[in-house]
Amino acid sequence: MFSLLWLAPTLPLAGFLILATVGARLPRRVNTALGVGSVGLAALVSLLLAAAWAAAPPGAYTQTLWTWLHVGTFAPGITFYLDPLALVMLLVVTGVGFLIHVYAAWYMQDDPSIRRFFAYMNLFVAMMVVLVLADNLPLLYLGWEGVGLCSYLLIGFWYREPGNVKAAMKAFLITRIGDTALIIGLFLLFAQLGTVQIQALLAAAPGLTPAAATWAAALLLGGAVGKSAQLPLQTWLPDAMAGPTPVSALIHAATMVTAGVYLIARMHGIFTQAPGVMTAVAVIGAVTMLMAACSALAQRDLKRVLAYSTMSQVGMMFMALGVGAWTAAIFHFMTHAFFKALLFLGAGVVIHALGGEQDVTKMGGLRKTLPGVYWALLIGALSLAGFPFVTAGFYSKDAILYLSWTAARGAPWLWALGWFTAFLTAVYAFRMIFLVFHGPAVQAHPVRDARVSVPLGILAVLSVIGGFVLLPRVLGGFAPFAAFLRPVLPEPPQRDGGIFEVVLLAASAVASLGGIGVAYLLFARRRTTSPDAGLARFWRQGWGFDALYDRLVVHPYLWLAQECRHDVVDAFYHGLADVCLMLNGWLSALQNGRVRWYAGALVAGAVLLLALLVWR
Amino acid sequence: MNIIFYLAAAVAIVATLLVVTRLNAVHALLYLIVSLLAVAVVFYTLGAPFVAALEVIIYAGAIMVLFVFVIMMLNLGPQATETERGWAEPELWFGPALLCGVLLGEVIYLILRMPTGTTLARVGTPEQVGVALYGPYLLGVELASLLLLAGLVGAYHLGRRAPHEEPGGGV
Amino acid sequence: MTWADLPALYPMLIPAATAVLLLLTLTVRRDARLAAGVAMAGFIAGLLALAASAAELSHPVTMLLTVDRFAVVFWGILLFAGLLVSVFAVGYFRTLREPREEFYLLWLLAVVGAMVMAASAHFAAFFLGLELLSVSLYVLIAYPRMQSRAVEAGVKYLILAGASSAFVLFGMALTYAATGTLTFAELFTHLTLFPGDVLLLGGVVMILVGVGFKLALVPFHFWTPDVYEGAPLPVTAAVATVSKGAAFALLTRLLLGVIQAQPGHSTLAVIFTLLALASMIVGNLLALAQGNLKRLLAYSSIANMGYALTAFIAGGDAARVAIPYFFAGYIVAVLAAFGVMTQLSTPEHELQEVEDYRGLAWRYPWSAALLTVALLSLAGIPLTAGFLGKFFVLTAGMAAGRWTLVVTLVLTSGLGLYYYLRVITALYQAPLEGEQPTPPPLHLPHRLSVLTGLALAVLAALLLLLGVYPSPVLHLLAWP
Amino acid sequence: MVPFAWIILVSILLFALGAIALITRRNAVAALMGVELMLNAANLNFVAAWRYYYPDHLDAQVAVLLVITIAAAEAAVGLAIILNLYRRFGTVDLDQIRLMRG
Repeated sequence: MFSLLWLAPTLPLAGFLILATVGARLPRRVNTALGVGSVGLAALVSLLLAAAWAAAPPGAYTQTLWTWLHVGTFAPGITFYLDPLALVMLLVVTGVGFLIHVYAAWYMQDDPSIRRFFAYMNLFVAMMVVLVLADNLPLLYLGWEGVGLCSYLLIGFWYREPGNVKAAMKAFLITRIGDTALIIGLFLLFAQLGTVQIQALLAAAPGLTPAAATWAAALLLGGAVGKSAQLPLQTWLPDAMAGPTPVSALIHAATMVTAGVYLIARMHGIFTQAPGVMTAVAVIGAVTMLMAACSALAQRDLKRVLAYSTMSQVGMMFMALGVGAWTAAIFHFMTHAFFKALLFLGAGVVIHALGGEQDVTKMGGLRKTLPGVYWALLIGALSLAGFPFVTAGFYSKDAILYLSWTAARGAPWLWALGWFTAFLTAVYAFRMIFLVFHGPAVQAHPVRDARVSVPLGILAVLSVIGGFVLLPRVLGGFAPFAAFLRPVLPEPPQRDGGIFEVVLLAASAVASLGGIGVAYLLFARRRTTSPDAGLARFWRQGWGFDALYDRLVVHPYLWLAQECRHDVVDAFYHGLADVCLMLNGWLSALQNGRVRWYAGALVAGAVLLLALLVWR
Repeated sequence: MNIIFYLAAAVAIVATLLVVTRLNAVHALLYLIVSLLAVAVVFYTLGAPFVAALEVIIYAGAIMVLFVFVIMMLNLGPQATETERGWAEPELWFGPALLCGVLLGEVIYLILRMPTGTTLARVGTPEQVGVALYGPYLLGVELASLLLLAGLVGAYHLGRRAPHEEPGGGV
Repeated sequence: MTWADLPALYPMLIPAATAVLLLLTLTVRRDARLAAGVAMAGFIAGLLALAASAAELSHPVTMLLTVDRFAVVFWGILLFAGLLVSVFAVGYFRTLREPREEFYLLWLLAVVGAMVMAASAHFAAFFLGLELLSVSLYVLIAYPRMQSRAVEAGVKYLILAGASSAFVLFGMALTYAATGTLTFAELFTHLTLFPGDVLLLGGVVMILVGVGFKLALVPFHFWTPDVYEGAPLPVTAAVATVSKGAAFALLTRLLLGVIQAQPGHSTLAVIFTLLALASMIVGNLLALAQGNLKRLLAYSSIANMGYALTAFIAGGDAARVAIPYFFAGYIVAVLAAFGVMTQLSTPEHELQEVEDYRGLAWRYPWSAALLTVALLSLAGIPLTAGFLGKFFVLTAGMAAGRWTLVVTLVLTSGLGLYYYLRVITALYQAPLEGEQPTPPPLHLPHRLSVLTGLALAVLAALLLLLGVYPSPVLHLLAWP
Repeated sequence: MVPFAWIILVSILLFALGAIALITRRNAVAALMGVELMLNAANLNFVAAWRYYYPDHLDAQVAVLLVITIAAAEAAVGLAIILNLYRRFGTVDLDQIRLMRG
């Protein structure tokens, strides 16, 4: 059964290849079926693998298709590695991916380039699966770059709008900074440990010197920060909403942006050797989550609310990783994938129903026209807000908050930041619900389509029940999820909870309910609109990071480039090019077409070699 | 014996020098033939009569006939008559004739000395060379025959008339 | 030579016999398609017969030839190239208003000559193979003899190749005078026993002039661009692949052992190093601003032979993998590039200028894609055959500590990237608005034959396969 | 007997003169003659080596024989190409035949 593993990346890849090559000759219907079907089959394969795992867990399963090269100890293979962590990721990527593909079949049905869309989407799923299943660093990097490429292509999918292309370029360049750090980190690890196999690396990690471990972990963190839109490389994510909504749901919410979380969890053995970097992870996560939550509160664009929310929730996962709560981070990754995909898909329907309107302040009263979407989004928002005891978001968020205080590496101030973020999250989630669905009604077209209702329904169900796999100890401690991941991800050492656990649980519930209450007061009863000035404006623009980078990096760089046009460094390169062209001219002049001259050169060459012989 | 070698070698070098310096292609060709004949004599003095014979028959004979033939063909043109008149000029035939005369004298001397000529080596008779060719060098002979086939087919293709010269097209 | 020797020689004897058979069929019926079919059948049968040869490894056949793993590998490469060039020729020569049958006959003989070179163990075999290849190529280059450029290329190749053959022959005579033997094995013994024998070294160096000519190493490279440009495209592909592959195989046979046995600063090693450095630098510099794609590929081939020579000089086990792998990748890429050009050209109207290819992707996306992959492979971009080839060469060079060569290779490859990308960009540039969609030469009523399409598809698959999944090929190539 | 060095000297001289003919002669036929001269010089070298050092081997004579065959084939094809050259360009002056350069 496990030998089917290779199909998981191959099926979407085959979909991509077929669509990219012969797709142009096939009808749209067939293209759509191919695009959705290939991911559906991959999801089926994942489910089969999961079933096989449940029946007889093998611990870990490795499948080598072939070895690319073999030079000394550098022997990267096309090898897939399946363990509980990879299996969870695989299920989410293909499962949620499939639902989003089904939805996209509706969303993109009138787009003339639907073939291109599904080709990119399939390639993305294939690359994401490669990234998740990679057994060695080069393969992981291949997947990492592959998803980056697809992200770039899909953000700029509607390339006739210059703004979209600009957003795509921005995302590509900023994540590139992180990617560069990552590849240097990978080289460093190979140089230090002499292998590129991830499991072998983790086994050898305790042998790293503290300095090497710190450098390696910091560089890996750089890659993760870029991909996951964390401080200070977070500015690309809101702009990435320029892509079609299914893209935002799949790439910029559920899967790719959490690749950083996966990377750190996968390489946790390196990070535990570098306590300083662990602290940095926690701090970056905590600060990002708070800042992004504030920004989400001030956004007017529906999709940007969700984008900042994603950034904030991923920040929470980073905080969890930073305190060593690996399982909690992955747990939150999973529930977040469910409810955030749900929210994005619902938002896509809303925007569609309003004919492309994305400003929440111009919406209202859609409860009547779009009842199904209302319930779906309400469930998503409840889960995001962490509505106590019934939603998945509550349990995953509570696990993180609890451990951020009680884990050995945790601290009360981390918990406080997390708690306040949870409160803000509830506020902005319900600000969105109240502004969009309550209040005076606006004109909208109702949407009825199985390709919408089925994915939304499934995701809504998952957003609720997805949390009952890891319950806190005071609620019975039913935790099959943690048990499942324990062979891969160790539990963090923690202080004993006792009654304290109940207090923290109650605090979480208060944050959620309080936030919803505040939102009700502010936005359902009064429909407060934030002013376009002061703090709100500052937050809306993402804490001014774009302007800051503009000042700090872009302008100086352009200035420098302007100034350097005539300076020494440039002159050197220009000179080099000129010298090359001059030599080219000289040598080309020797190719004068005269066969006698050629014969002379032949004889002269022979004489030269013979002279060399005698002279030596 | 030595003097014969030196003389023949001198003839070869002088004739070759003239191949380089004569401007007229026909002149050069005649001196080339002389040079080849002189080398054949050198082969003979070295005791390889079989090779010397082949040199004369194939090289100085067959191949050079091809050269002569082509040069003649190339001269077909307005200047053809001019060239015809040039054939009889003494500077054309005097040099080659002189060198050939020297070679001829040498050959006569060698033929006269023949009965006592013991310089012939123990191996190198035509039979022995033949046995070697069809023994260890059999593959080589086959390859040489393929080479001749290539030369034949190639010369045939390149040598046929151009299509526009013969409206019927092809051969 | 006995009957038992024959099976090992089948891959070579079958194309040779096919040539004779073709001659006989021509007397009965003149039909270009039939002739092409017979030639292809001959090449395919030869490839199949390789299995028989592979069973008889390290097999000396008389004193002239040795059929070992190395020979079999190169035979495979040469026969493959032979097959593809005949496929390309069918489509290319369809408009030639002259008999086309002799082309295939001569081409069979040329490949046989190349195969003899690759398997030779004796100077007589070496020289006969060299001449069989050369004489056939003279005619093949000038085959469309109504085209002035083809004839000019033929004459240039004739005179220069003739001179280089004379150098080889004189070198052989000198080595014979010094050693009294014509076999490679004894040459090796003498060279290792008396590394300072000037007569012997002089002979070897003069042989090198001839081999360097065939490989187009600087300073024996002058003929390359003119002959590439003037020769009909399938023959250009042949000169670039079969002739070079055979010459390098011969060089490896003749001197790899010597280079390995001698110290790194021996005269021969110094000479080879100079040739390699000059080829890499001059080849890449010449290609830099070249506007004619055929000439550009000619210059790039000079540089590529410099790279191959790097592996040769490095020697060692790494070179034994690097040389055949590099050649396999190089030949597949060159065949793909010339294959695409061939199927867009006729003898009367070849697409040669880079400008002719501007915007190709918008009319022939598949051709443009294959040409792109081929050029990327030549540039050595990862996941293509060329990358791994160059990677193995670099590994060999580093393992032997040939840092000058390695650094030069890396730096000049950077130059290479520039001119390959220049061509690739042209392929994808949108046709300028208001002008002709594409320059005039693409006027042919273009129908790709199934056979050509298949050949190009195979090349594309090989380019990627060799770049992504090298292990089975590596396994095949590693010779003891 | 004549010293071996003298014979080698003669053959080298002949070879060099052939090469010089190749470089200096503008007539394509004359250039081909240069090539023939060079081949012939090598033959002389072979025979001399056989006579002086290895009188028991047949290799050299066989080699000379094969070379003469090769020279014949090469001359036939070469002259046929030169004929075509004349047809296309109306001249056999190598210096005027340079459509391709650069």
